[in-house]
Amino acid sequence: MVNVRYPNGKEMLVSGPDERTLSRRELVKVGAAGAASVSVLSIPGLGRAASLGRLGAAREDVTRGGTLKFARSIAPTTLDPANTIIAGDIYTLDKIFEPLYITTVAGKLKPWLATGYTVSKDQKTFTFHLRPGVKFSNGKPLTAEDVVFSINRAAKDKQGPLSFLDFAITSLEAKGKSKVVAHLSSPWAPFISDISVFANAIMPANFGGKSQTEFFKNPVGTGPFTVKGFKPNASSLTLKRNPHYWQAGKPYINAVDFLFVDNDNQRLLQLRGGQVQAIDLVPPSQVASLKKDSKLHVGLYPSWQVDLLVLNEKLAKFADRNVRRAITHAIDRNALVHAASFGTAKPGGSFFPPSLQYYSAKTPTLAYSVSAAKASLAQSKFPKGFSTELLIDGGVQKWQTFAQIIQQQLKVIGINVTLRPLDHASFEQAFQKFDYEMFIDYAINDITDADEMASFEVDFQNGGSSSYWSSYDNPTAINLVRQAEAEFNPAKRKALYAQIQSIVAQDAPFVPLDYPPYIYAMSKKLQGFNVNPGGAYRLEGVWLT
Amino acid sequence: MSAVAVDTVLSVRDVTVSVLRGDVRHTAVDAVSFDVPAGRALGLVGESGSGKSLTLRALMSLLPPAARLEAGSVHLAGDELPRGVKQVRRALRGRMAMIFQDPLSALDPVQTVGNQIAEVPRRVHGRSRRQSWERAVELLRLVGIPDAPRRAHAYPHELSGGMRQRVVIAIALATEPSVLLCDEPTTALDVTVQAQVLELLDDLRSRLQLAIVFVSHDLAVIRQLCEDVCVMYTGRLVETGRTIEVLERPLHPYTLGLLDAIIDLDDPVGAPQPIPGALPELERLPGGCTFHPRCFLATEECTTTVPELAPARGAAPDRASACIHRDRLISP
Amino acid sequence: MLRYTARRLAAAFFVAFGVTVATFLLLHLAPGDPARVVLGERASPQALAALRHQWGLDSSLGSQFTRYLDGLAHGNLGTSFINKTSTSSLIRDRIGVSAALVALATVFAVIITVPLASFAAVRKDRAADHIVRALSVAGIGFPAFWFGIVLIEVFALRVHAFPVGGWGSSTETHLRSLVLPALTAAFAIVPILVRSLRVGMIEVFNADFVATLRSKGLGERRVLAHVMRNALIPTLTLLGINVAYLIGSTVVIERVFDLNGLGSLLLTAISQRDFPVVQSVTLVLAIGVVIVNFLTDVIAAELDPRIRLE
Amino acid sequence: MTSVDITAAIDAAPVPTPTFWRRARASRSLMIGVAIVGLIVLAAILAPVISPYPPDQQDLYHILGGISSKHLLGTDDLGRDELSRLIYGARTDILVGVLAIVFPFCFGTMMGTIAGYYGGRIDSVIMRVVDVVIAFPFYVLVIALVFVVGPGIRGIFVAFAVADWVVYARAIRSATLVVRESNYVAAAQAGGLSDARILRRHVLPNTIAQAIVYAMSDIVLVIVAVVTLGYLGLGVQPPTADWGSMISAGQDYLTTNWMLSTLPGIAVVITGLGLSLIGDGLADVLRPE
Repeated sequence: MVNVRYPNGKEMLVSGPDERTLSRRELVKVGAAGAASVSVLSIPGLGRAASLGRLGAAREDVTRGGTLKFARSIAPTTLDPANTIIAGDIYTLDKIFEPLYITTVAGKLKPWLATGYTVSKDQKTFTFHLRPGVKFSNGKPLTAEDVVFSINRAAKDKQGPLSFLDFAITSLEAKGKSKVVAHLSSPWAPFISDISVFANAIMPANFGGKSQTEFFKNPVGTGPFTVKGFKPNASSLTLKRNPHYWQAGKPYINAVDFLFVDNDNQRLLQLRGGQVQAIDLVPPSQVASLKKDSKLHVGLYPSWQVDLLVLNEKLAKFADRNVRRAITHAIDRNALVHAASFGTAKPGGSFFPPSLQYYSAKTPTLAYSVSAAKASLAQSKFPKGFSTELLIDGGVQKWQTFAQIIQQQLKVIGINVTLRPLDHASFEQAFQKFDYEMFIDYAINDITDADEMASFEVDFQNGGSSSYWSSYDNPTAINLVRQAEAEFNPAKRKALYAQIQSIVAQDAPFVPLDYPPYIYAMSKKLQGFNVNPGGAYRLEGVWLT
Repeated sequence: MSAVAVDTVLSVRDVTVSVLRGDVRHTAVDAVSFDVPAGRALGLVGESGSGKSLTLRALMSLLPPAARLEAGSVHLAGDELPRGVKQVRRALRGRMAMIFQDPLSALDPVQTVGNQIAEVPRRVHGRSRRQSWERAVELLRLVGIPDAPRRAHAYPHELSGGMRQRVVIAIALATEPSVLLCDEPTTALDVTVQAQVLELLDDLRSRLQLAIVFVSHDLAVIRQLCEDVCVMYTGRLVETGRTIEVLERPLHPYTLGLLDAIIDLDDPVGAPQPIPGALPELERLPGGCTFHPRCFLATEECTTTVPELAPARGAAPDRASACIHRDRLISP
Repeated sequence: MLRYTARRLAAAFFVAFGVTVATFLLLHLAPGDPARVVLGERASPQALAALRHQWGLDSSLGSQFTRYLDGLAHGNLGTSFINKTSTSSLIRDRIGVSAALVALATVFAVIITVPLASFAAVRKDRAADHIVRALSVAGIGFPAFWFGIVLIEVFALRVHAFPVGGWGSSTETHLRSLVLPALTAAFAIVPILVRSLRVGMIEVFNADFVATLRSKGLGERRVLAHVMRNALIPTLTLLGINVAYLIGSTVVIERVFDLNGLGSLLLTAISQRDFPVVQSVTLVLAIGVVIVNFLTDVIAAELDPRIRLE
Repeated sequence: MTSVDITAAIDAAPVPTPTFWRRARASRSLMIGVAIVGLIVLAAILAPVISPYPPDQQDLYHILGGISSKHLLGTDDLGRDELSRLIYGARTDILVGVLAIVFPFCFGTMMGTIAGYYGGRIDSVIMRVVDVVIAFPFYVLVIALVFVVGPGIRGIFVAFAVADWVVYARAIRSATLVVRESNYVAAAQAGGLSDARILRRHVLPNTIAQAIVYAMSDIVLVIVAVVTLGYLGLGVQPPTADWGSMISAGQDYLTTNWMLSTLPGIAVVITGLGLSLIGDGLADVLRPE
């Protein structure tokens, strides 16, 4: 489970109501109504091999050209896919480099630089067929050797935050120009999903002969856009159209001007003032007022994010299952969602978000009921209640609101909560050292495969975070997670994950509070813009009327 | 009141000034009149608070915010000065100038003395920068400042008290006045420098035929500089006349009291007798003759009738005293 | 004058050293680990340790500090942990924004203070004087960022006279985007300056030499000019202190108007625990304050002959 | 020619100087200031009595409600009564404002007096330290300290303790330098009094006035700083009601519920007005005629 996020400080101090801590997948949602459906239209006379196949054909009913001015909250610090997990970097470099597979807006895997793959009987060898005719932005054709170089680089660089994703790969080899063979140490169902992660994006072998630093100043990729003279942490960045892009006729727009505005209020004002045409991270409180503006459009996109209240089972009071169940019963998630997210988010139930693969709607969750909460507390070793401390990231208005609601609702059943707000870096260090009693944060899936969330939050031993720092250790659940990882049959995997979700719902190691959407706002002149549940948005399919 | 003498430069008639104390207006200067011919110096003497410097400021319309000119007219070489502050100031240009008591605070601390003098020809008479500077150096030489061209570049705090007072006089002369009003210019100076400044003023009076009105509380300074003198008490003129006569044979008990209060070097044995009682406050002036509570001649009548400034029997025509028993003082 | 400058330079060096030590201690006392900021939650302890070693954070505080000083001596401000570029390049790109903001704010402060204070002083105790005094007294209690937000709402959104924020691309747009932030920053110090200048002018108006000026036959406008020059001197030192305060407040102003100056860079760096950047930007800002104080004293000596720079 | 000075001979009767309290009552700005601040402090003390709801009582289904009979000034983003939070906000901010300047006032005055009185090496050492603290741009120092100590009231106290004393030190030092030269201090020294007694009985009474006057506007600056830290998310932490966090929380609803952010803003301005008027009044009353 790659719920890796870390503060890009810029974000943190803004006191806007929306969450400021940036996950690896910053929440970026745009409300373009129609999905950028890619219709098959081979365009005669463009002198391109007609064999481009169904994907990537351009639409006729669009106006071309123009520059999209886009205000984002985080400035990129590097464009090296293998060496970052900051959202500000991810959503910039995923316009320049592309992986073999990508995640669609509906949250499914789609062949991209690869047209497909074949798997050996022992499911340990995958052979990818590369899409013919794809060129890098410097005109050189994409070869298998580039793919081997790029993925090996991501896997080998121990300092790379996502290198563990490729742990299953023992070796990669190019077969001719258009085939790549990957040997795995053991059957690993999420492999294709892992390959779709941005860290495994493809770049020319040996950086096309340039030094690494030089290469990432003027990166060369197969993506729809290119960048010249990249400067980290600048106030703006311009992406120019890649003339050699393999989807003929795309991108429709000539350039993207990213402006980095970390203050929520400023982004909103620049949109309303017409200085920019789209903004990210719109605070839920502003959705209502923005909808009234006839010139603007607000989009709410389902995400793979779950906001969690995590209980520290190293402490006796939270090792007690009845206490955890009492707390889950005591929190009115409907009221919380209504007040804190202005109805934009859905109340929490299973620890999987509804948009995630294998989410089970029939999970037996512990509904809000003060009487059940009191009853459960009575059965626990702390019938008269106790006082405890809730650790939150002080810089984010949303968590302050959540904390005050939970504080009020737990007081009703005799649990007195004091708040302990810290600045992001200290907050992060505290819970990762288990120096907390309860803490609020969010978990997010970054790839289509459900294993990421399941192993990270349930697999106590090698999930990587001692079950999201709750120290929840349920051997049956862990066993189910491991089975699911090696199970290729979708029906069986679905049943396994349904079981896991119900066990966790009953054990209540943490309380899923809500499933917040990505919220974007943009001028109605911008069409065809959309975001996948992982938070990424592709810009080759958008146009300006 | 004596008719206006033919060569009078400054003629002051019934100047009355009121001062606001709390929210009540009191008369601080009560119908003061005097004339000053060209080339002569008139002394205005009285204790502090007698309204003498207020009278002077009234003439220049430099009254402090709390004070107001109630009545009176001022004629300068025949033509009457307008009442409004702005109009008076323009009318006074090149006619009447004033110098003050504390030389340091009378000069702008952040400007060279040369500039402060040159500003008058430059701004008021529209001379060129070079001409104005030369005029300034010339005036500095006129008022007796050694090495004038270099000293012109000095700042006020770099000069001595006496030197600074000379600069103030130079500034006044720059306006080429015919009348020079002096508000105790030598009080802040030590004795030796005081004498030099008085000599300078006397010299300027005769050489430039200036009419000078010199306010002071020091009878000795008045005797040295002024041919005529007026004695003021609580805003009123109580005695006028030629200085020598007034000091020899005072016709008003207050003037007599002033003379007895000073140490007479010729009669070291006679101890000075200070005038009994204290100077009454403006808010609580006694009725009739305001000096009666402290006056050895005071009779019942003095407490009711306001004495008129009139000549005494047998004294010279320009001698006058505001005391109904003035005749009793004439006989030695 | 040279001797004075040398003495002030020595004092400035001491102050810079003091600020460097203070920042270094503050950073190392604060919880939060920059390695974790870069590598995120999932990072393995070995990766964290390796990165910390690469940055030299595992060596003793003493040796880290001497290494920083040694780098400083050679003009190398170290590399930013987060942005993987040299701190000096980060500072070079942004110092212009903050310097322009502080300079323009100072200009606005003077342009607003001088007429307001003289307007009140000349009409002492009349209606105008009371209004100005009430405004300046209320102004002190007014959070500057709040005034900024109101300015944006009115002048940027409704009147479209100025951009809502950002720095713009050409010098023309740079200037236009600086107006509202500079006004907001100026507004934070104008109340204090108006009160000081007004009192100063009233005191000078009562001085005797004003009577001399008037008796010289000068017009009221010339008299006002003389009075102003005298009254400005005490207020000037107050302006110096407040410009130093302004440099500190760029942190907030740049946040409200999304200006990419040293202030916002510092705010980000502190929360990211980007030690080299925090260390160097604080030093640059402190040197800015020292320079402003030095200039104030020199200008004061120029204006007032009585002050000798011993 | 003998110089004659009549005035010295006739001594005018001394006019009785009105006592401090009579002049205090006479100063209009002091009275208005005391009235305003008095009212606010009174409201803060009587908060439990006069505010219609407990400040942190939430009503999640009636958030951002406008003015209504139940809520005279509407409700905030958690459905809490805005009027009650305003009143309790007074209690927090004035308490924080006053307490936050106690240490700087005392420590700064002490340091200023010692530096001013003894001069020499002690003076230059203290002044160098003051220069360092002043060179540290104020908000940078406060923010860095709040990071070290953690947000919330504790952080604010430490931050001001370290950052704010220098202003008092400089003011008192210059005042002490003036008083030290005066002849009554020289007389006291000649009289063999110990330094401590001289400082307490002669120096401080004459210099403390300036510190008190500055303290008034300093409280305002502290409240404004707390409000600004609130805006940066580092101020008084929830659920305590405080004007700063109310302004910053309300700022997102400027277009829909402008009152949420404006009312606490006005409260800060009025408190500032009251305190500054007191400062002004004290300055007039304490300034020697």
